[in-house]
Amino acid sequence: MSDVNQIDGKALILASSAIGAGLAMIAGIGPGIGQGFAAGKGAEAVGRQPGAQSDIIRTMLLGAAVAETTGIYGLIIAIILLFANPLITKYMELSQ
Amino acid sequence: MSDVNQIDGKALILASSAIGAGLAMIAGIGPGIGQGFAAGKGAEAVGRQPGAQSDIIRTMLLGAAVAETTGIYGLIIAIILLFANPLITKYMELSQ
Amino acid sequence: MSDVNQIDGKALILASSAIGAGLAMIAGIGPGIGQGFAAGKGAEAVGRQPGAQSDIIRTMLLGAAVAETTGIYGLIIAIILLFANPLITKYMELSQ
Amino acid sequence: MSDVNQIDGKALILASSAIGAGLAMIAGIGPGIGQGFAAGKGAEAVGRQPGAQSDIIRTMLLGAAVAETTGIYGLIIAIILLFANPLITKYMELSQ
Amino acid sequence: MSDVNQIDGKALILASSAIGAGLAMIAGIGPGIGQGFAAGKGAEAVGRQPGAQSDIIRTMLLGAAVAETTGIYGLIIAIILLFANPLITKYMELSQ
Amino acid sequence: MSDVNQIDGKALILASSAIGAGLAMIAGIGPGIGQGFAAGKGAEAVGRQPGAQSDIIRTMLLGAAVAETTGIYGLIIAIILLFANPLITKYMELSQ
Amino acid sequence: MSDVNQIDGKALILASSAIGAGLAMIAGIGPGIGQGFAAGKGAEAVGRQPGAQSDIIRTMLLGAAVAETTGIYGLIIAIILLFANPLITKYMELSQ
Amino acid sequence: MSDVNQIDGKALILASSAIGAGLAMIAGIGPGIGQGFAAGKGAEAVGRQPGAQSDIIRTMLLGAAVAETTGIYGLIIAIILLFANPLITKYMELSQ
Amino acid sequence: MSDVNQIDGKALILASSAIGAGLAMIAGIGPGIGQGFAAGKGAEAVGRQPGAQSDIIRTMLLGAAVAETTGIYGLIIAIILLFANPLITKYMELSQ
Amino acid sequence: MDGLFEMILNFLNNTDRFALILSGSAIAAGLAMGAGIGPGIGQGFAAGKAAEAVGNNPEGGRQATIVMLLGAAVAETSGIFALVIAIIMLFANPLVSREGTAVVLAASAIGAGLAMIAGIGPGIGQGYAAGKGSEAVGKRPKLQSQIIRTMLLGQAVAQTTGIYALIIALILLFVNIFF
Ligand code: NA
Ligand code: NA
Ligand code: NA
Ligand code: NA
Ligand code: NA
Ligand code: NA
Ligand code: NA
Ligand code: NA
Ligand code: NA
Ligand code: NA
Repeated sequence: MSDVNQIDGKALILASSAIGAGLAMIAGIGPGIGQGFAAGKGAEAVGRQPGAQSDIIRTMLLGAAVAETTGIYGLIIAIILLFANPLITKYMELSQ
Repeated sequence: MSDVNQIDGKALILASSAIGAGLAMIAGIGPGIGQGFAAGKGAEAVGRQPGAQSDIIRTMLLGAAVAETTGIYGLIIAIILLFANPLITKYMELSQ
Repeated sequence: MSDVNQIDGKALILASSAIGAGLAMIAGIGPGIGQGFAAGKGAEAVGRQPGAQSDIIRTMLLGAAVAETTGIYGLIIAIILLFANPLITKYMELSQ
Repeated sequence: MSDVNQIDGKALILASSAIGAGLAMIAGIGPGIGQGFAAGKGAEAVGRQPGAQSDIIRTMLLGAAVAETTGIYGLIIAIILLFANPLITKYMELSQ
Repeated sequence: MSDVNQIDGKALILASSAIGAGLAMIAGIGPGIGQGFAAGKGAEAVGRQPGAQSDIIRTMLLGAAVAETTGIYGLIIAIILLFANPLITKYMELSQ
Repeated sequence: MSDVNQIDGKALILASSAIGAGLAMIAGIGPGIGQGFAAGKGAEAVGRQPGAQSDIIRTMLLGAAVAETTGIYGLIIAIILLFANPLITKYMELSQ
Repeated sequence: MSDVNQIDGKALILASSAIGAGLAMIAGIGPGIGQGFAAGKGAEAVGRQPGAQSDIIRTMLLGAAVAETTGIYGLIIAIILLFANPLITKYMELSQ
Repeated sequence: MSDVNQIDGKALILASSAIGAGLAMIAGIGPGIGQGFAAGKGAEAVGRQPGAQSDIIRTMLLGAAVAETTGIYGLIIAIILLFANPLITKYMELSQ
Repeated sequence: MSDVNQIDGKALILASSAIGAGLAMIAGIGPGIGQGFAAGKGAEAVGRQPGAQSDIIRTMLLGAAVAETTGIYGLIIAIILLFANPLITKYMELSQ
Repeated sequence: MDGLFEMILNFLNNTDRFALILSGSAIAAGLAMGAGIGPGIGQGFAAGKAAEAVGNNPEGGRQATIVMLLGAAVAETSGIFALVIAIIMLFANPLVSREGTAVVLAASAIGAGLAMIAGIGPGIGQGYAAGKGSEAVGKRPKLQSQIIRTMLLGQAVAQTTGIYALIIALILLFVNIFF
């Protein structure tokens, strides 16, 4: 068992992973703004053409799904940094 | 019991988790702007077509729910960083 | 009592918690912009259809309430960082 | 086997890779906003000309695909930083 | 063979290259927003004038290609930082 | 030959050059958004007045060329930081 | 001749100059967005009033020239930091 | 004559001045966007009312001059930091 | 006379003042965007109602003066940090 | 421990507490002023809409201008909050007389400065509302009171996240939460 009472390379990598995960989530600003715009235009369009409601909502949701992707990418990178830890794995390999 | 009067690897990881959690919340800018846009367009549409009020509001809320997701992702990552601490768990495993 | 001018693990975590709390509040940019947009569209709509005023305001407030959530999430994370200190609790547990 | 209980050059590079990966994901703000705008305009257009729905959606998706690219670039750079680690390879070469 | 168990100049340059590469990708916010705007206006225009569809899409794609350039510049700088490493080359020259 | 196994002034300057180059690329957000806006308005205008297509596209491209300049400035500064290294030259002069 | 194998004051100032130069370029976001907006409105106006094309383009370019200035300011400050080095000159004076 | 081969207070202040100067230039984003908007609206207005061209351009330039001020403030602060160095003067006074 | 060849408290405060002054100038983004918008709308309005030119310009300038204030606040704080140095005064008091 | 980190730690431990706290406060004052981006954008929007309203309807122009100024005054609040926080840090710094580790108090100042940046949002949003309110009153001067009431209600809602940030900043500056 090694001494955990000082800063070591593992700790530095894991600490930076926490910050990297936080940064990656900032991508979520984009889908939030974009999908909210779509929600507003969708509500406006439904008010004008209630008969086309299902077509409008289908298009809005399809477009919003496309707009979600980069938020998901950010989430995936954050989850990799927090749970899969490929950088630590690499470090342990190199340090053997 | 170890000496907590110096900076160690655990402290560095937990400190970075606090900053990572704060960064992750910044994602909330997006849904705030987007859903506010939807609120404005919804209010405008209801003013124009009061008869379509329930359809307009339903569409607005559906779109706003979609726009909320990346804000929730940020919140979840922050909660994981503050309460589940997978990075510390990893660190303690590696340091045994 | 320890020397309070020396940085130790607890101090590093608390310092980072203060910064993390500040970062989390930045989320408040979003609701501020979005709800202001809703306020503007609401005022415009009331000017156009004074008869629909109560419906317009109700829709505006409902949408604005939805837009508030991510600002509240940021506030909650900041309060947890400042008052509940789960990271310090974790640190003290691990250091026993 | 080398001593992993202190910070070394490998750790610093891998730690910075975590932060670089997080930063790269921020690019995702752009496609999120842009594609959400396209979703909103697409929904509006479908509401106005339901007969042109397939043309509208095809154009919206084509434009959204173009708008996705820089989000993908960010994701690729993040994946390279996390998994391909060219910087560490370079470092190990230079340190032989 | 040199000692890689401490931070040296090479490590600092390569670590900073990881962060520089991440920062350069942030440029991608711009094309993402801009091309998404073009996608939305293109879809709207196609809905209004389906007969002009090919002219509209050609103009949209031409404009979007122009809007892509700064995202590509960011990608190129990131790739140079990760793979061509001119700064390390310079450093090794100066250190001989 | 000097000792490259510790951080020296040359390494610090070159490392900062990597970060400076990354920061300079962020300027590219602007042309990306602006030229994308021009692409969208151009596509809209071509849809409305197909007869004026060549005039519209010429104006759009002229305006977009003007909007590109600050992205190019950022790229030039990044290339100077990565390849011309005037700061290191200055440092070596002063250190003789 | 002084020892360049450790970090000294000159290196710190030159390293910070690299980062300052990168930061200054970020100003270029503004002209990029603004001039792109002008390009879009110019293209739209030319489509509507082809007869006024030369007046429209002259106004667009005049306004765009005004919008360029702060991007140029940023470029000048970056060039001063990279090539004129007034801070290092000051430092050498004070250190004599 | 003092030893310039280590980091001293003067170097730290001058290094921070380089970064402060770069940060101050970021203000230039604002006038760039705003004046570009004015350029676009000016070009549009000239296209609609060519007879009012001189009045439109005069108003656009007057408004743009007002919008330039904060960019100039940033430039002045940067020039003070790079050339007038009041902080170093203060430091040398206090250190006598 | 104190030793200026190492970093002391005074130097740290003055160095941070340089960065604080640079950060404060970033506020100038806002008035730049807002006043530019006012310039654009003013030019548009003058084009439409040349007879109301003086009223339009008076309103535009009044509104722009209101929009300038936060840019002035930033400038004042920067000038205080660079020239009035209340923090150093406080520090010298506390250090006696 | 490695040299670089040892250097940083030694630096932080050897710099005296007042210097650390006051230098953190200098950066924090600069950060707080970033809030001013909001009112600048928002009030500029209001100025543009008011100028437009004056052109469209010179009779309603005076009322439109008054609504613009009223709305813009509301939008100014986040800029004022930030200025007050910055002035407190520069001239009446409560952190220097506080017990506790200097690094934590310096970080509290920076956290307070970061929190104030939230003020960008209310500044932009309330300014937008001021502009739309001004436009609406310019078009229908008779509905002035209803329009203003709606505008102010909406602006009040848009203020909340700016208030949250102010509270967090005040807690960080004045309340002894960590020691
Ligand atoms: Na997407
Ligand atoms: Na979403
Ligand atoms: Na929400
Ligand atoms: Na793209
Ligand atoms: Na481009
Ligand atoms: Na340009
Ligand atoms: Na300018
Ligand atoms: Na101004
Ligand atoms: Na103001
Ligand atoms: Na609110």
